[in-house]
Amino acid sequence: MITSMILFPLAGFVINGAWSLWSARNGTRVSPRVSGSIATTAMVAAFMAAIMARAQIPATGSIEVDCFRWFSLGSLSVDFKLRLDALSSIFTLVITGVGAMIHLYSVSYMEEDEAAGKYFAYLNLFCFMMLNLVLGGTLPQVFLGWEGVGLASYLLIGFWYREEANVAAGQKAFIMNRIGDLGFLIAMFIGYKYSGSLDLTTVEKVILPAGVGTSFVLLIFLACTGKSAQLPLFTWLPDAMAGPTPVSALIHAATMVTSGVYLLARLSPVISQSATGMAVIAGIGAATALITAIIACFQRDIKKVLAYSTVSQLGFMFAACGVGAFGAGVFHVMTHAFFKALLFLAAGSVIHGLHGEQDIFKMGGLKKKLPVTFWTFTAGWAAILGLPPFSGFFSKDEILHQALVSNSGSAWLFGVLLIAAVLTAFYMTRLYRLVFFGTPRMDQAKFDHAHESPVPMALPLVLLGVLSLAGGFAGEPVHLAHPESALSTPTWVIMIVSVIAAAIGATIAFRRYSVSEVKAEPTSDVFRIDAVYSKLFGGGLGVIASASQWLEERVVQGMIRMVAAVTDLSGNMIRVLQVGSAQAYLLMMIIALVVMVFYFMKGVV
Amino acid sequence: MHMNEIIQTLMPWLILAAGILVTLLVSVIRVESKRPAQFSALLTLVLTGVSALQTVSLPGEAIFSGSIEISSLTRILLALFSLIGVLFVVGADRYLSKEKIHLSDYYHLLLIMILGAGIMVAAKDLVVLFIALEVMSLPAYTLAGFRRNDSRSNEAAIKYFVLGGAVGAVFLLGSAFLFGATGSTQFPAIYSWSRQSVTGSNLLFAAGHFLVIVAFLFKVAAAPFHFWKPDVYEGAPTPVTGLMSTLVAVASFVTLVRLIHLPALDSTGWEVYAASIKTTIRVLAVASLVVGSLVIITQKNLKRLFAYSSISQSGYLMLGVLASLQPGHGIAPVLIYLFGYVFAAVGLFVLLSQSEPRGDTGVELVDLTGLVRRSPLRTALWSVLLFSMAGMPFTVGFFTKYFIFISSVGSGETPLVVLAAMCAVVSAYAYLRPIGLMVMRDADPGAAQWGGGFWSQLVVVVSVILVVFLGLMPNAMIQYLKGIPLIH
Amino acid sequence: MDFPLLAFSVFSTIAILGSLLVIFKKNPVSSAFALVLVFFAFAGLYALLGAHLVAALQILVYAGAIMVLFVFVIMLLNQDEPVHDLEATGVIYRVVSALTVTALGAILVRAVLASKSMTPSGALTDEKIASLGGNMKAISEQLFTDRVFHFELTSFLLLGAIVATVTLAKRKSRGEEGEV
Amino acid sequence: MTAFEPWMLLVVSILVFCIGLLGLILRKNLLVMLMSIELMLNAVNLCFVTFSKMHQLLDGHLTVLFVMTVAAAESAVGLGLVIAMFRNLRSVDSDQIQLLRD
Amino acid sequence: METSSSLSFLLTIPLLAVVISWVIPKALQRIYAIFGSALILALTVYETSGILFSSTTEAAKAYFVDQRLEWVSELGLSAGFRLDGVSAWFLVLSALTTLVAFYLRGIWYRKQPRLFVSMGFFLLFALNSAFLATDLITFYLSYEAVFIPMIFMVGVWGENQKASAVFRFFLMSFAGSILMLVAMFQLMSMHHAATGQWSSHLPDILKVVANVPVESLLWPGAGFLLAFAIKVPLVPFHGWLKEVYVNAPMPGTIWMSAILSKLGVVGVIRFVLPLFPAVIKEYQGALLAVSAVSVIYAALLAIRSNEGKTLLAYSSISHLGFVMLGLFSLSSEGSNAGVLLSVGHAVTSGMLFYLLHQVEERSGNLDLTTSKGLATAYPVLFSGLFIAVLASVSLPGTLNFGGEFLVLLNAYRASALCTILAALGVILGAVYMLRFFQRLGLGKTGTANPVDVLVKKDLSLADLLMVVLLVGIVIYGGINPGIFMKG
Repeated sequence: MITSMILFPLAGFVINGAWSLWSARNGTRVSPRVSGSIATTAMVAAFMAAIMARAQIPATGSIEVDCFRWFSLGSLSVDFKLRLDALSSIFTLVITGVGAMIHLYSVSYMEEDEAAGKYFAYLNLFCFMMLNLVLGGTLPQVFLGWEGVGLASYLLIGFWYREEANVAAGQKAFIMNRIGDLGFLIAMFIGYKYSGSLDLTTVEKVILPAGVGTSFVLLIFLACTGKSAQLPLFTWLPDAMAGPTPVSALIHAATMVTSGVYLLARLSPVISQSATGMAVIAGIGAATALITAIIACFQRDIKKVLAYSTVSQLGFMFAACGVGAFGAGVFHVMTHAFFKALLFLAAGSVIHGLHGEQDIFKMGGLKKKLPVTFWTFTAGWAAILGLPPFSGFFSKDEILHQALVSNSGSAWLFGVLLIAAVLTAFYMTRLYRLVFFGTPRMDQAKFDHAHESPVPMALPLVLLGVLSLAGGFAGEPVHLAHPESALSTPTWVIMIVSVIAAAIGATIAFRRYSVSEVKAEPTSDVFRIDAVYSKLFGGGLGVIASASQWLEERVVQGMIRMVAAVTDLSGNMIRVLQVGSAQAYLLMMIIALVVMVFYFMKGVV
Repeated sequence: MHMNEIIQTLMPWLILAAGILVTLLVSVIRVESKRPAQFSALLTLVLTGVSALQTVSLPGEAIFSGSIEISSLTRILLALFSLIGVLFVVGADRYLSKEKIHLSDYYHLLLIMILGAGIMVAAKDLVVLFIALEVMSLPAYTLAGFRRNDSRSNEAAIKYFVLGGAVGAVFLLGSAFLFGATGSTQFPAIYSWSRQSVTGSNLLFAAGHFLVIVAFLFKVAAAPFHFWKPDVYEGAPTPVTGLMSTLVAVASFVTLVRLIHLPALDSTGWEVYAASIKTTIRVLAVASLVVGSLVIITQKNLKRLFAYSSISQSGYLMLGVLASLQPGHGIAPVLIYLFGYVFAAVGLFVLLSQSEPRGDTGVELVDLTGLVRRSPLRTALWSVLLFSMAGMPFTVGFFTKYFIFISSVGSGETPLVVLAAMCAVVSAYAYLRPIGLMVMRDADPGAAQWGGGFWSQLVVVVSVILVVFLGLMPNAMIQYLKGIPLIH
Repeated sequence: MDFPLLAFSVFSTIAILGSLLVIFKKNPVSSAFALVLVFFAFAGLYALLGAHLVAALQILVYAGAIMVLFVFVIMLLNQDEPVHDLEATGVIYRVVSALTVTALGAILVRAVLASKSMTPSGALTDEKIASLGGNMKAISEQLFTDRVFHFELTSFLLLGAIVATVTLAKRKSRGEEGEV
Repeated sequence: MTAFEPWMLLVVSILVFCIGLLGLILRKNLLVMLMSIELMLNAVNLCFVTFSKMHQLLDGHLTVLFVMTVAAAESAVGLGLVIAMFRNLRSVDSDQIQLLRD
Repeated sequence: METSSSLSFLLTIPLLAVVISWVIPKALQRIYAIFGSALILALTVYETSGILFSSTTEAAKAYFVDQRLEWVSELGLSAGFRLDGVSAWFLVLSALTTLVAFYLRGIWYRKQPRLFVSMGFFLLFALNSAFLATDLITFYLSYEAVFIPMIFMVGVWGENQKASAVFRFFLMSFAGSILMLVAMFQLMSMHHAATGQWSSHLPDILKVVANVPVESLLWPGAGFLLAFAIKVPLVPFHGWLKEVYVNAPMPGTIWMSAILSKLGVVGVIRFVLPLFPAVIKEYQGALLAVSAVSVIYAALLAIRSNEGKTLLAYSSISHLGFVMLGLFSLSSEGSNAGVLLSVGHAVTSGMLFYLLHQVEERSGNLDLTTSKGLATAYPVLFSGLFIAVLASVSLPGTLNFGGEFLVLLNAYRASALCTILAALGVILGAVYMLRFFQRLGLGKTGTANPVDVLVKKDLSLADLLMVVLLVGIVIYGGINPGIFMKG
């Protein structure tokens, strides 16, 4: 059952991939409907398998399926095996479930695209890799998924590769992920060095020496910052919005970016050993949550707002992990998957309805035009704000609570997260208000042409809306995965504080953008982080590369040229003696003879 | 010893001597044609070679009161000289006609030269050695000036003669000193004197020994006694250059080795002396290698290029000499090197003589451009021979260097071997550049035409076959030459 | 001063001065005549050493034959005029040459002086030679016994020299082109 | 004043040898150069005879006979070369023959 | 147990192919070359199948073959060959590379095709002989013999700067190999001194070397290492590489990058590691550092390259730096990982250059500064290229991943610092390879291209077949890399 779960998307990938390649070669087109159906079917089947597999998990423990021996060398042997337990089960359900819906949505969304077959192939590839990531029984296999989703992400961000910007965004994502992957790689080496194995079951239990433990945790977390777009490696995610919107929903909101949380949760026994490491994780998480929330307030592009929001929400999750509340983190992953996917898909629906318009200052008054979108978006909006009883309320509340009360929590952490929550409410409401209310700020023609999305797009919206509304009540199974952090009864105080915080943010935003004439705000990269990075890393790499080039041309090639020149020169210098006069030769020979015979006789006597 | 036995022992030399007279006679009888002299010379050389090879395994014998010693070394060398002679009689035919200097004198002088060389390597007396040296040299000077109407040929001959004369005097002075020090000019007497002499610190002996060695250092053009070589090579007619580079070089080098081994260097009291000799040879080796390989890459004229090549060959050979000074090491590395070098050099110089005349400037690198399209076979022949010169594997040049290097490493001269190896790399450039020009470049408009003629091409092919065959199957040659002792 | 020393002084002074004249005389003919002088001085020195045969041959071969050859060629080539070739060379060249040759001379003198205390390896004293029938007889005997190979080899040397000289000096022949 | 001893002749012969060598190096006239070579050979001859005397041997004398022959042969060939050169260049100056050089 | 005839067979078949190539008509040379090399590949796989497909190293050992033929007995020279878990794979690789190189169409089948084909087969022979050699001199000779066809490749069918490229390549390699020869002489002299016999057979030498103090082995070891450092190459001995890669015709480049560089790898595994364990141990830190620096430095140069072949040339250096890192980790695991990565690099770079040639044929040049956007026009070609790029950046699931991963894993135990440094190359690899792909394939179709750019066809079926074969190996090796590690 587990095996079939990952084989379905693989099959979808192979079929769609081969088909689209073949037709590309012959210059024919792949039917988006057919290929979309294949892909969606594969995902639905995988979802079914995930549900069935879920049922098979014993109360405590896991199911393991050994597929084959991947590689072995000396004392190391790495099997390709799948391991399903409560934690991975949640992720598989989210991946396949949300994934299936987004596939369905895409069938309609990508109808016009020439390369839809390729698109679905990539999407299936992504799901296959993502499932590998969460089901992998060994670290290399997790790494396979880890890099695999990065690849899929690269391909999908740069899906419309004729635009240089898209390609650049994809490359940025891939490379920043690779920086993180380096951490993963080295963490694996450390794990292997100390546990003698790369099996998750072994590595999980390994006790690392203090310093090594911290570096292990930090390296793993470096991997997470790459994949889950945390400080300092978050800047790729907003750019990743260059991809088709369903991709943003699936990969860059619901699933891939949360794999960092999965990894931390998966390795929680090792992670928890290092207090320093945990503190760093919590601190970075909270800082990311705050900083990106601030940036989100200054965005105009609907998808960028959501992207920064995603980063911010991921910050919440990491803050939770950092204080030891892995369960809360994973819980938020789930609820976030529901509402953020919903928000993205709804945004996609808006963009689709407005034929590609993404600037929220050129929207407005779409409530009537796009009713289904509006209502489902409302559910997502409520969920992210944490209004009860929407799903986000439960998970966010849990995180805030843990940040305050857990052993490694503190008032500071709580305060930062709370401000982030206020800002979240602000920017989401700003978005909500500007898109759906007020007067339309676009051409009348465009407004008139705005239309609600077709059923295949609306259906996932509705389903996800329902999940955003009700998903919070599924908290219990999440915590089964991490019994040590059982759901604590939320204290009323924190609940009220968090709701009030959301209310404050929302009110400010509503007030501010209620005026009839909304003044367009310029987009602002508040902290200029991207610019600094491109100066620092782009420039730095450039400098180092230039230095190498200089070294190569001047020193390495220069040395070769110098050897050649010196050889030639000394040859010519010796040649100078060849003056052509026999008597001069005789003289030189006699000089040599005198010198040599002198030393010879001196040596002899 | 009975006269019969002497004749028996000396048979190859006697055949050669008789052949010289016969050749002189036939060319006097039939003045209008060169063919009888050519044929007679060829026959003489073949008979000499065969006769030398036939008796090659006989034990060595000193005859004429120890004036010369006929041994397997001298016989095999005489056979080699005869082979060189045959190849240059056959191979030079077309060149001589082309240059309009086809005189029967070429064959006379060639034969006398070979006789001188054959006796020089057998001489056991410094005076015999000197006379034989002159017997070899006088025809060599003359042949260098054989293109009598060409001032370059004159120049080469006179330079060769003046320097050769001076060096002959130096040799003679050295012999006089040795005579003064030991009371004899005979090798065995000098050798046994050194055994009995308590110390090697006899200044007269040292000076004399050094002077006779220097004379032959000049002959083999070991730097810094090499200056004459490029000029003479360039000016002399190409087959004569070939003769100098093979016949004269081999005879001189063997003699040089014998002269170095004149005293018993391993006797007690001679340690310092032996060490000084070794240092001197090291210096010479380094100088020859460096000069040869650094200057060779600047050369554009092929004859000069091969002159510097032979200077660096002297450097490698010096390594072999050093190894031969080590107790228990023979001169096999030197002999093998010389044989291998000769086989390639004969082919190279005959090939070089195949260019059509383009003034009196000799063959330049540019004449080789694009040869592969004009004459693929000739390109292949060139390539194999140049590969051998560069010491590339599967040619005899590899094994000759191999043997020199490994015996030097065995005698603890590794730093010198490393230097020699680096020089081999540098000079490899000079050897491969002609190949590059032949294969990779289009023909220059000024490039010379090439035309061989059957016989000279045959000589080259023979040389190439020898080079390749010995490059693949050197065992017999090595085995044979290894067994040959140096005569003292 | 005893006779040998006197004779030595005279002859060797003539030899050395003559040699210097040979190389410093501007006219090749003068050089040739100075060379004859040197040959005679050498003959005297040989006689002083009791080498009568050598002394005789020195006169006959060198002064008699070789010098005639030289003078003949000088005349043939019209070289009986002063040449100023010595001045053609640079001062540095001349100084370096002189110094080098002086150094060589010093070294060689140092080497030959080492033979002052040498013990004779032979026993052919003047008396012994006289008892063998004199210098000439003793030499001839050795020449045709021990040195017979040298002797025969010399014949080939002369043959080679003849062929060589003929080749070089003869005029145009068949198979050869060009004005000679 | 000391008596005459053979080694004195050795010094003389070295001096003559060196003078000959100097002439060979300095003079440009080929004929004089050939004479210089003769000087050198003569000096060696003297050396041989002197050593012969010192060793109480006759070998040196014999050697001188051969050297004389060689000197004669060499002169003949040398003069032949000079004549050949003179035919081409109308000169016996060694400065005229510096065509072959690097 | 196989008989030793299999070894002679493997060596003589390519020589036979050389001879036959001279009687095949010019027009049929390509067909002959392809079928000939395919046949040789099949025969090689068949003859070595015992080793290739046995499940464990232990099981494979039953099929190892030693062979020794007398040659120059006077010098103790023999022709010694050994077929084992390492050489078997390299034999297969050299046959495969030859097939790939022959498969390419180009000027070499129009200008002197006979020479090209015969040189290719001769190269195969020389390579096989070098990979199998267990005799020092046999190895040296084979190692040098490889030059001959390479010089012809570059010299006859090369680009503008071919002459200087050839000389630089030859002289630098020759300098290295001749010093190796001197080192061999030193070892042989040691053997001679110890036993009184001349021998160049590796097992004989090994016996003697074990009793030789480390100091005396230092210079011989340096000689070997230098030769291989130039051949592989390691920074800073790579000065010849770029010019040769760029100026060589594409088959030459494929040979050079895919298989010639492995001569150094095999040399280190066969000779350096067993002969000089103590020396290497002493200088392990430096050697690891040099390898790591090679990785980084070459990657940085690749980032700065503006020409396709140049970029791939530097990437080759970078990858081989990883291989050497594995070898110098001084564990059998590290060596095995190095072999695995070598195989991976051979297949991947063969594929990259193969496809690069297709790109060059279609766009006329490989300049990366002008936008091309060719993927639109040639989706299949660029899909293949993309897979090659992925393999080159060692994405898990491709052949290279296992190698690079295991190399780093083992190197980490030897030196964490060098490993981390080298691992930075993983990031840089992504930077330059993605840039490479982007510049050629992605973006708007450039105006800098010749007019007929988009007129040409996408990959032909025949080319597709080759790409599929290579992709198959890459993926299969990604799933089951263990098959390549039998050392």
